[in-house]
Amino acid sequence: MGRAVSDGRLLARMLRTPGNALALDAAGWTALLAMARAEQMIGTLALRLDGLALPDDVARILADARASAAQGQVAALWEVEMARRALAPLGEPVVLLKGSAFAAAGLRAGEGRSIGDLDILVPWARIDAVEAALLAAGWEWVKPNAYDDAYYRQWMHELPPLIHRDRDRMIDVHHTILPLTARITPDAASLLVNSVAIGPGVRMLAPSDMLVHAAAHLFADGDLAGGMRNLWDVHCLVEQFGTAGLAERAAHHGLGAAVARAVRLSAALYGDGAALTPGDHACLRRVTARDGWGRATRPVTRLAFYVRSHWLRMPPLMLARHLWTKWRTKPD
Amino acid sequence: MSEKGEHEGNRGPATTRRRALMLGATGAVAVVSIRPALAQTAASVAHCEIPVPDPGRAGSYIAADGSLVPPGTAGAFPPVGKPLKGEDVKVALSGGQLPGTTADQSRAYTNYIRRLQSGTSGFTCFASLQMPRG
Amino acid sequence: MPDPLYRMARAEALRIVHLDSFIAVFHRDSGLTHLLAAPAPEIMATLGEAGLSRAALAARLAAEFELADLDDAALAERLDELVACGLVAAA
Amino acid sequence: MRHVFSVRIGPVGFRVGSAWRAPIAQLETLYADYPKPDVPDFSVRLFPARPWRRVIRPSVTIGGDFMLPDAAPLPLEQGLLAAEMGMNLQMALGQRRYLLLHASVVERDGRALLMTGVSGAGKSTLAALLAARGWRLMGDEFALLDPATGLVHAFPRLVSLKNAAIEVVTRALPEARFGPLLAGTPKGDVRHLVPDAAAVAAMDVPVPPALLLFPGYGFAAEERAVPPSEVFVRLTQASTNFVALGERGFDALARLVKTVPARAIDYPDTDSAVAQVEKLWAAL
Repeated sequence: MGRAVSDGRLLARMLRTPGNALALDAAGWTALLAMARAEQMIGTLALRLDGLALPDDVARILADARASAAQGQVAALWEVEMARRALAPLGEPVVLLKGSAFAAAGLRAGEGRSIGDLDILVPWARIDAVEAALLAAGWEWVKPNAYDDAYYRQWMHELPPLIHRDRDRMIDVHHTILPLTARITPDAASLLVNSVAIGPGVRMLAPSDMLVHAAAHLFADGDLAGGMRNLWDVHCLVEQFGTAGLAERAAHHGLGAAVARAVRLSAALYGDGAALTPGDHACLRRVTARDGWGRATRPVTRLAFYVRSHWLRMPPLMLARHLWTKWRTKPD
Repeated sequence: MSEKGEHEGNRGPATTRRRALMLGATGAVAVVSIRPALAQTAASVAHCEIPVPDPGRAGSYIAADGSLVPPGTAGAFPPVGKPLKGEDVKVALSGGQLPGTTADQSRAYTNYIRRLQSGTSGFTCFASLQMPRG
Repeated sequence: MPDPLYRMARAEALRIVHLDSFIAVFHRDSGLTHLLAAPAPEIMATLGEAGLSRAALAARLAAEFELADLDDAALAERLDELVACGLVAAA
Repeated sequence: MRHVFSVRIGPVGFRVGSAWRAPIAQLETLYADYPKPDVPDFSVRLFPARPWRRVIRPSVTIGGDFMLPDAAPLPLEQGLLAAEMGMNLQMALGQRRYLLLHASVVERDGRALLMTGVSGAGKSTLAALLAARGWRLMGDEFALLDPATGLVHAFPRLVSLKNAAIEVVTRALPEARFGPLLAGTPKGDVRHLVPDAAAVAAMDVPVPPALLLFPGYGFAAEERAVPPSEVFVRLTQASTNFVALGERGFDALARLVKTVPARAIDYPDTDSAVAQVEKLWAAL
């Protein structure tokens, strides 16, 4: 296929240095596009490669991807507006997290990005009022399964997911950025206090807090699913805002190690490289476990990170009970 | 939807008569929103078992609630429709009724249109894809 | 909200196409399409971007049209529909 | 991927990767006349849900760039149908250039006739029978409407004939090429008709739509004009990417609804349907 590397690093190389794409042959393009789609990064890639002299069929596919990403952002930003309208009577600003924040604030990390659910952060004390306002404005529970609901309420850092009955879009209401059971407890109150206004009634976390959240989402509670997109977010945030004050902020939330790893890995994938620990290499193997057909590869690595993510999120006894309940109620 | 200008014109110099407007009883829906097709969320896929709306059989009449009934059913109206022109915002926003229809006929037609919209858009395509569900 | 002001979406965000007793409206801010039957278009046009309270709207509609059935509950429901789909904002 | 096939159908290129040889061999023979894409728009994957399913009671899971999470696997004998469904699914979930309408399309004198409606309304059968009478088959599953030009592009995939239609069409097109008879599929018996060489040769020629039909199979012959708002809503029901295309989708649909006459026709049998269609076409 002309390219020695054929896992996620092929996509990373093109995002880091778009000019590399000019050397791709048809097979190389085919693998790159399938990989970018599987990692939900085809809009980002299409924007990075905009302006290059590309083969006609590739140019057409990437132009469609840019139009699709743009339309996706219109829908995502409309969810922000409708949430703002629903919560305005409570006098509660909408503090945006992740993709919605990047797009709403026009950050580099949001350019061409596909945005899934709307994630917002609300004070713990106001979560019931926010829940009531959203239900009144047409959102409904996605999973009316009692077990998940009780589990969410008690241990998770967010309400069970809600979906809007007409627009079919999901909203996740967080009151902190890590599950309550995780050993690390970030300072949710200061996340809100330091948040930055980006429009009337709409705010985002302070840049360093955004980086801390991105790292927490990846390493402290996640199984690194969507890791390539998440690390691209980290890369863009570091490029746009730098890392001044980041280490102190990360330490304040008890996420120093996770943030340092996120910065190292994003530099390794998309930046100028970094000295990596053995653990970093394992994470990179998991994040780039994707082939030219868009298939998830390296099943053993993936399983290891899946178990690790649950381990991080809950103490052993609860993990056993959770997996047992899930296994028993799983429809076969 | 007739253009207001057209009406006044052909009725000569008489004072402009105010157009009738029905607010509709409660429950008489006046907005039909086109829902996005299968959103990326798996949740919406699970809810995709949507009844197929009855095909628009040419001969049927439309009952008051918008359902299709055999032709000639009491209280039902023959389907009717004519494309109209005019697109600037103020004129376009001037509502109206299907030409040659009564208010009841228009309301029955509105309900009929609303019924067509059961479920997400694009679902006839998925029904046809008939992806066997696990 | 005690007595909200209902405002129409920005006119330049609306693409309107005449159909028959319906008009099709594409709302650029939401990317969504809505079909409106009377009295929805008339209510939107009367509210305008500046906006009116429900009471002021009722008075304006009564002046401009022959309302056979001016019923506050029905008007409130028509407004709620327009607010739910995003074409009207209540503030 | 062990076995790979690629094909360009109309303006869209596909590649199909499969863990088994058989479906790929069938695709190669049936799509022999079609061009190959350089870089395909979409990838489809046919794979066993579990490694042992490749050999023991092999069952084909349909995957690709876009997937429905809860689609059930098909037996290997229906691998061809799985590939066709996989390509349809990529179009339904991933097409972002053309407004996709669930409709069959035939062309005569440089203008297109679109037939849309719920499955089972006889669209594919009618399209195949009209092709037997000299119309050019442009597609039996999807109409591709170009928002920039308002023209319809052909998407002449294999025509999937179901149950009774198989007999009707094989009789009407004795020298056409057909795929194998697939019995006991989720849609009953299925057999694929290969579009003729002329349809494939002309598939890159887009044409303006001239008539939109809502056929209703199995009712007494009847006809009515379909009001614009009904056409509009019915077509959003028949389009999986109307909302995803945003304003371009709205413009394309509004233009179609405002400029192309639309008729609902009921017909008791296919012969009277063909007669009704040709009468309507002549009256345009």
